[in-house]
Amino acid sequence: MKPVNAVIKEVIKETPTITTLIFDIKPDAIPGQFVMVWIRGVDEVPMALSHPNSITVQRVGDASETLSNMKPGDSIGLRGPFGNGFELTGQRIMIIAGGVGAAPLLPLAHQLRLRDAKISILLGAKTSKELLFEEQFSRSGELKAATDDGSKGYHGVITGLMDKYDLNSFDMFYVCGPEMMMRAVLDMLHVNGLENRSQFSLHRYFKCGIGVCGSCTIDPWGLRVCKDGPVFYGDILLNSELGKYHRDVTGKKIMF
Amino acid sequence: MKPVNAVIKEVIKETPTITTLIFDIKPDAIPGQFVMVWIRGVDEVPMALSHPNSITVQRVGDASETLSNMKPGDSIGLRGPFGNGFELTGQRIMIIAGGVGAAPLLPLAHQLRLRDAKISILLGAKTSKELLFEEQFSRSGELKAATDDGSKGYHGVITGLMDKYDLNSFDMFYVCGPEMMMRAVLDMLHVNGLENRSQFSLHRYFKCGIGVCGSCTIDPWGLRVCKDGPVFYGDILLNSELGKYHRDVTGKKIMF
Amino acid sequence: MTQPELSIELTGLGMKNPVILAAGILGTTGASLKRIAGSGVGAVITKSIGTIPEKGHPNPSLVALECGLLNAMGLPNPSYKEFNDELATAKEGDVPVIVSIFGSHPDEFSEIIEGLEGADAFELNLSCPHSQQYGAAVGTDPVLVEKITKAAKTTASVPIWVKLTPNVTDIVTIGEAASRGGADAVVAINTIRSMAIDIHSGYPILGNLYGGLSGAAIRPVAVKCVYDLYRALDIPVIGVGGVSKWEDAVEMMMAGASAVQIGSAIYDNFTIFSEISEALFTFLKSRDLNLGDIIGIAHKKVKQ
Amino acid sequence: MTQPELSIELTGLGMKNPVILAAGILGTTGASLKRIAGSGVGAVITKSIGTIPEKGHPNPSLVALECGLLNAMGLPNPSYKEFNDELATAKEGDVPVIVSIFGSHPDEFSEIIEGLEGADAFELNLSCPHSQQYGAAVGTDPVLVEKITKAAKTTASVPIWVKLTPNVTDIVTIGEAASRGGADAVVAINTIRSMAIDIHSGYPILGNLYGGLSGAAIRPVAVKCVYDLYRALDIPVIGVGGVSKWEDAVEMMMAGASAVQIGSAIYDNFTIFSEISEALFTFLKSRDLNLGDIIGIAHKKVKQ
Ligand SMILES: Cc1cc2nc3c(=O)[nH]c(=O)nc-3n(C[C@H](O)[C@H](O)[C@H](O)COP(=O)(O)OP(=O)(O)OC[C@H]3O[C@@H](n4cnc5c(N)ncnc54)[C@H](O)[C@@H]3O)c2cc1C
Ligand SMILES: Cc1cc2nc3c(=O)[nH]c(=O)nc-3n(C[C@H](O)[C@H](O)[C@H](O)COP(=O)(O)OP(=O)(O)OC[C@H]3O[C@@H](n4cnc5c(N)ncnc54)[C@H](O)[C@@H]3O)c2cc1C
Ligand SMILES: Cc1cc2nc3c(=O)[nH]c(=O)nc-3n(C[C@H](O)[C@H](O)[C@H](O)COP(=O)(O)O)c2cc1C
Ligand SMILES: Cc1cc2nc3c(=O)[nH]c(=O)nc-3n(C[C@H](O)[C@H](O)[C@H](O)COP(=O)(O)O)c2cc1C
Ligand code: FES
Ligand code: FES
Repeated sequence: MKPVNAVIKEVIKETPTITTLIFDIKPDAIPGQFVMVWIRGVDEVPMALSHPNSITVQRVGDASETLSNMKPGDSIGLRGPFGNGFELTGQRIMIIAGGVGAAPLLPLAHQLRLRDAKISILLGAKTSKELLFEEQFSRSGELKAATDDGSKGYHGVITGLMDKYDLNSFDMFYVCGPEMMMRAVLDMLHVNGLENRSQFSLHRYFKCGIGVCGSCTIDPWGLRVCKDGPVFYGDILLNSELGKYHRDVTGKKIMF
Repeated sequence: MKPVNAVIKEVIKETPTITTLIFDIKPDAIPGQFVMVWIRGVDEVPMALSHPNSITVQRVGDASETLSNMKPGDSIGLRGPFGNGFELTGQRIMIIAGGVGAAPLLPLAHQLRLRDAKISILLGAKTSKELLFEEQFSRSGELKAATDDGSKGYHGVITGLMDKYDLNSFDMFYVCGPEMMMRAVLDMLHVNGLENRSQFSLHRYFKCGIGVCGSCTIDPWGLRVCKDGPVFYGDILLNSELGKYHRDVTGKKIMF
Repeated sequence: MTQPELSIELTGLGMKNPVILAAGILGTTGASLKRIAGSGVGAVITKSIGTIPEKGHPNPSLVALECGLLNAMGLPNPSYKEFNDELATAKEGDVPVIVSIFGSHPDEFSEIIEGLEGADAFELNLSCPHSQQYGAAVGTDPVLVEKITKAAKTTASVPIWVKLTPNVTDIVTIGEAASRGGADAVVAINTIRSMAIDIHSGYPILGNLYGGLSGAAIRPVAVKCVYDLYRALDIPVIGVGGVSKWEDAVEMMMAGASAVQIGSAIYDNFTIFSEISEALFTFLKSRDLNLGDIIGIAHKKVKQ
Repeated sequence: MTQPELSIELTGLGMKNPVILAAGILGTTGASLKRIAGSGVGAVITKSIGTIPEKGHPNPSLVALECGLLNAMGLPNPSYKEFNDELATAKEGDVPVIVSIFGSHPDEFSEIIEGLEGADAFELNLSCPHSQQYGAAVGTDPVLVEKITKAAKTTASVPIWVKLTPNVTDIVTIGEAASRGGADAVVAINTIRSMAIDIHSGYPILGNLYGGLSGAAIRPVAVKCVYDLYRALDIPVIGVGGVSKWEDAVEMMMAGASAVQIGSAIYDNFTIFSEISEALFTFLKSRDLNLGDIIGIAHKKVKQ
């Protein structure tokens, strides 16, 4: 399938660094699936769907910068949706989102809510202005924020906030955020023997996006983040490279 | 679709020159459709299906000779079924078959019989021994034979036999046989204004069999015998090349 | 919003749209060509015609695979002498009739051109991949391509199109040779050398053992050839290979094709010519574009 | 009825079946190769490795078309120095690991071969169609092909396979050059030069503008290449291109392939390797045949 054309309908500045682009088509996706977003003449990068018809982009480099500057009427190419997405299960749910990692978790929260799940959302960011989707998440459950600088909510990392809950009372933990935060969450769940009640959405360098080229595979089982993932259960990740190293575009290991 | 393998189960000598090969598969066909029969290492030629799982071959050259000599266990390749087949319509039916032209008409007779049509079969051949499917046709209707040498039935050409019927009382005429016989039948029907109540199954040189190459097209409308036919209504054929000329394998016109 | 204009002038031939019947597809008889002429094409091309009658390769001569057709017709034709009648009939259709011709020596091309009356243009088949002495057998040699093109140009009073084979290391070298020889346009591509085997018996399926692949399978290859030729040559490029939807026609034109030819796709769809040209019209209209705006546009998008 | 034997010895390598992972498919990391090794393949081939780290072409680097995949990865790799670790991990899988390597000069091939430890064989990528200085850029020149093969043979103590490009006028000339250079086997084919354009914008889709076509679209082309090479050469031919069903593997072997490689088809089906080798077993068994009975059988069916 060639990239499908998507026209930007609306641009929402979510935070100083994060922008949501709403387009004119709704790829038929489940929460946690991603699209390969082609910014013509620039690059093609993976992005989670933050609503059925949107992506939410953090500015970090060329592609995300160009996306962040798009105006209604501009268009992008979309391949996908690809990947496995989250498995929706459980009634007592904890959603743990760090930074732009909130993007794939928002549609998940909506869908879980429709299933009458009871949801606690732990939303982390560097600073209060960078808290993403705070209001939208609140509609699906009880939200607690954590900021590195203490400008809102809990002052410190998100695992500190987790400490305040009886983790054993949750059926499922859904996690997405910076890699070191995900590793910390996984380790903490592991201490409680809960890794198999958790799903993590991972990031790796994607080229093909469809499970053929191998650039996104993770050690030690060679799982493809783009096709076998991006969502993996915690027990699968426990002894993996997560939080230890990843590979750059050449395939070279880069330590975290 | 690559040729499908068909294994010969049974070989029936129908007449001194005509042989039926029954194979192990039943192409999903309607009466009048044909298959491209691949005799490996020899040739590929069009043949009507004479039963859901058979072809009936008259020995005239290399390919048909090889087919006629096949034994149970031998196999051939089949592409198809292709072509339009007969339109089944009418209650008072006349089937006019000459020589091996009886082959596509036999499954037609069976199917019309299932629809409770009243069928008259006019079966022609050079000589009594060459009358094809005499007994099988008789099960579907009232059969009259005509032979060139008078060894059985009416002595003379099949149009002579037609003369003995009130042609206007028939809803549909189905015709297949040597080209000059088909032209004579068509002319006779035309005299009675009945050409649009008749369907003829034509023969031309086929290469592709699927309507692409153009070797089987007939003048003056460029209809493809393999794809728009092989069955055509009489009114379409009236002012056509039928009975006047055909084209050889190079595309050169050959007068009849 | 003005209406987009589909009619084009291609190497001096006026055509009501840029969608052309490819050579060797339903082009055996005048009547068949006339029928296609009436189905919405901009022009028709005949079966390739030679100096003497040819039977072509033994059957099977065509097989439909998952992604295209594999054929080895073997250039059956009754020779140009017998073809004059067919050509006269074809010309009763209201579109230009381009006669595809083949030979192994420049003189043969001249002989055919002289012997055929009424062709609106000639397309030199220097690209059929399954002939021992014709087509790609000559079309892979730039020296011969230039000579044959020159001979044809000298003899003909109508445009000369040269049809190229993709079965070469560099199609641009061959296109340049045609251009030097004076070609009015190049046509790319003919079929790609291919083969299919019957696994029940081990026999190659085609009577000729191998043949040429056409249809959807080869479109990306054709697009690349057209793109490269457009960039290198100053004469029009006509795109052919796997066009079966209007989007394919647009893609081919964006790569640089002034017009497209359609062959295999007629297998599924006899009304393809009018469908594609109508959809092309709608596409252009919806974006307020003309054909000229899309031809070769892919080259402008690229930082060289 | 005896059981057919699927295990083969190919250029001295013992393999439990003749179904091999093609180069560049899930071959970036040792762990990925080890995973595939456990999924029923006879052997695995790594991503192509060079002398220095390469980022590859910009994204998009792959797009799935109707009939195959179009890619221009651009040989991303961390260089052989970084790859030794991956190779060691890959070798924990229980099948031979063939390392695909590329370069633009014979010395570079020697350098890589010397620098990598534990490869069971090397496959020389003289065929990637979308690199300026590597792959087909060298693989279309028989002189260079012979030189590179010779250099590799001289350096290596393990078998050398040479992977060929179909983007040449005559693949047999290149296969013969590899054979003269001492290749233990040739592998045919790499992808076919191709392009796709986005009709919404006119942009070529791939970051590199063009790339190589793989998958079902190219199988008939690969079968013909394998057929021609088998006839011309005395060394084994390994078939690759569009194999996605067991029937395709049989067809490839009947054309002359001693073994087949599979790349693109993994896109739809991760369990393809075991499926194909099991079906191959069943096919042979039902006919009381061995692999040797089908390899190249198409050549025997033909009246030469
Ligand atoms: C499954 C998945 C879902 C994602 N969802 C989102 C999302 O919803 N919102 C969001 O803002 N970001 C998301 N990302 C991350 C996003 O892809 C990168 O931020 C983006 O590619 C950066 O590109 P750039 O050109 O702006 O930055 P660059 O300067 O090119 O690179 C900055 C960093 O971005 C990452 N990156 C660059 N290109 C790619 C690539 N092709 N594949 C993966 N990572 C790359 C690398 O880690 C790189 O170091 C997701 C990544 C993955 C794998
Ligand atoms: C739609 C259709 C259905 C047919 N059904 C039957 C049938 O049921 N039984 C039967 O015996 N015959 C049938 N025929 C005719 C049959 O195809 C020819 O008799 C056969 O091809 C002869 O081949 P050969 O090699 O034996 O003879 P050749 O010596 O090769 O040729 C003898 C004559 O057979 C015809 N012929 C040869 N090859 C072809 C070809 N590729 N396509 C069409 N005609 C060819 C030509 O008229 C030729 O002059 C049918 C033909 C068509 C078009
Ligand atoms: C059955 C068939 C016959 C063909 N005969 C000719 C021919 O006589 N001369 C020629 O130049 N090309 C011939 N071609 C090639 C087509 O003109 C065209 O270049 C090719 O099929 C690619 O286009 P397509 O994919 O639209 O079919 C033939 C193709 C087919 C399928
Ligand atoms: C994504 C991708 C990456 C590839 N990378 C390489 C490579 O690094 N080296 C190589 O020799 N071939 C490479 N190839 C070519 C394949 O090994 C194979 O020759 C080709 O894809 C045809 O086989 P297939 O149709 O089974 O995929 C690559 C193919 C694809 C699709
Ligand atoms: S990005 Fe190619 S396999 Fe995941
Ligand atoms: S046989 Fe090819 S069009 Fe009829």
